Amino acid sequence: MKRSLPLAMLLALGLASAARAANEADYKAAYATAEAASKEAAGLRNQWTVTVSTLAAAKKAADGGDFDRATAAAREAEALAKASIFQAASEKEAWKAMEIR
Amino acid sequence: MASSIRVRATSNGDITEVQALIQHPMDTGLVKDSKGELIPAHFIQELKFECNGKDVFVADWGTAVSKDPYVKFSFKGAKKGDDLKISWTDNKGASDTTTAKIS
Amino acid sequence: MTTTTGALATRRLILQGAASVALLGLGNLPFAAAPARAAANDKYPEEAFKQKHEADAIKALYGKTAEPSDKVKLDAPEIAENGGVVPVSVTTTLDKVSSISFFVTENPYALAASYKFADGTIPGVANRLKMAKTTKLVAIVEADGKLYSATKEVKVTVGGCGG
Amino acid sequence: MKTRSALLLGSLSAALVAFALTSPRVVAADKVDPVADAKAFQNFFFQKFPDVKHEDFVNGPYSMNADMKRQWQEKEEFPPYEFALDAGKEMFATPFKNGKTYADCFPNGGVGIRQNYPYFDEKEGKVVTLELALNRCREANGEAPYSYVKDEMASLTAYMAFTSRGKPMDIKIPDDPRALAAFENGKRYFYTRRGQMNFSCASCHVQSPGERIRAEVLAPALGILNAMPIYRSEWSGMGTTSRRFVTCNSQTRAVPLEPQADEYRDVEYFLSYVANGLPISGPGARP
Repeated sequence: MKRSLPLAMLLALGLASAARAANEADYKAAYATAEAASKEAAGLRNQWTVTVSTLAAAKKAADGGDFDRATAAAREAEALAKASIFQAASEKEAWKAMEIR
Repeated sequence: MASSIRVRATSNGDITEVQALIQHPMDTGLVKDSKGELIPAHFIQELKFECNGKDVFVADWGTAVSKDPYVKFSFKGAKKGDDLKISWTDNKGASDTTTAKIS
Repeated sequence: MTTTTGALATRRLILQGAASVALLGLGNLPFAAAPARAAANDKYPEEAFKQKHEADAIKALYGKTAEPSDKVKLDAPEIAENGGVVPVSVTTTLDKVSSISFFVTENPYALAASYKFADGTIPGVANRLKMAKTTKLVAIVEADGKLYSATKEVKVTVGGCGG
Repeated sequence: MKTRSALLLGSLSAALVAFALTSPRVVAADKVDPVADAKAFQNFFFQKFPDVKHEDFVNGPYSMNADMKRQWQEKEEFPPYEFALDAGKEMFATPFKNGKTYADCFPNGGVGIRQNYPYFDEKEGKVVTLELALNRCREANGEAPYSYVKDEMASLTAYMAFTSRGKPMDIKIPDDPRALAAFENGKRYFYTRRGQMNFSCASCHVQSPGERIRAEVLAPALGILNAMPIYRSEWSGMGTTSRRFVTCNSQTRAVPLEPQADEYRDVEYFLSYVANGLPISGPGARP
């Protein structure tokens, strides 16, 4: 189960607490990075449903003016997207381990 | 449109075994649809089986009867070729009936 | 056995054979020319179906209480594969049966189904019921004016009411 | 303020990816051998469940759990998919606006042929499933295609499956590198972990058939498509193979691909081929 350890760590890091109140600029930057990562994951045809829903939550929070929550959600979406990209890359070979031979 | 009632009545000696499957949503009225609105109760209340002019079996159903309900029972006093009339009415007043030959 | 070849009919026949044999055993009950039995009242028992609890529903339906009897055979799964479609059946060796009813105690409304039997109709019924969660299932048989019951617990892992 | 953690995040995943790539690429491009794969696949299940009769594997969870099998057999006396089956039979015979029917699109009039689907179409160079062939037949006759996950397609495939009930699955892999590639692609998809749950099809249907995941008893992968389409009490309706693939993906929190995507067609090809010889038992009833 070596592989799932890095996944869990990636997720935990993504939820690191915020230092000061985020403003709209922070949110826009975080959202853009998250959206890019999400597009990359979709391109690999390995998108996670939670990435999509967290990204949507970020946007919703931002529309409501709550940039703290919006930025945190965007960061989490980025972490999820990156984890799914990592999963796609590692599974390129890892699947063979489970194959019935 | 094909009847909503599928029935199989087979006679074996003096005993006729009856199985019926009815196409009906049997909505309980306690379930919400995807938009969050309650789906109104819509279920068969009475199902009647008549043979040779006599009610041989009557079912009173509530909302806890499964969707596309099924029932099986047997009765005596009928023979191959007799007609078995099946009819149901639901809480919205809708109904359907069909007649099957005992095979 | 459901994967036998052949058309719809043959598969059905094989299954029927098994089913009718099971019920046949009941056929040879001594059936005296029973007097017109006190069938539960004929119209739809609206009140009984509204009761939440099983005891109230039985009182509303029959107006009396039941005593457990091993002559009432209640067949239901130990763990329902799906709470929405639980195959349940009752057979009984009691005589002069006028009504059989099923109560699912943990459902919003206890009374699930009630069946009225004419003379000559064999006292047994199989049906498929919904069960909200793990529950006691009570079958009541009205025979010669008295009530007999059997109870079984059915574990339900997935609530049968959808939504 | 989050840059520090974002930076750390980026570098960590980069490091790990690098490590994965440089790991010694031992695996030579081993030759794709479907016959050997099928034998190994079947033996795995025959040895893991020695007292399950071989043809019983097609009955999914019911081959794994006696109490559920009894409930299923009671339902099979007058199965809930009866209406979908009759509707499918009626639809199959109803002519299109141009007077033709489905029978004109399929060998043997579409009767008793389900066991040969999916097949590899050498003209197209891709796997063609029964559901795809049905929609192509509709479009060829000027009719709108049906949704792959809704009732009409489920009823049609239910009827076609029923006409093949009992016949052994008989999937062919032509000696065409593209067919072997499709088979391999299907196998890869079957064993690849996906979604936040990080499950592959094999995590459930190879490692733990017979056990429960939440409330459901898991079916063995061997013969799992032989019962398609299935009437699930949970859906209180009939579901196609496409619907099953899409919902399984969502349950592992992976965004599903569009129905009849190449990966789905290939994994259906792989799973059907390795079940060759086991009887068709569709339409199936499931919890």
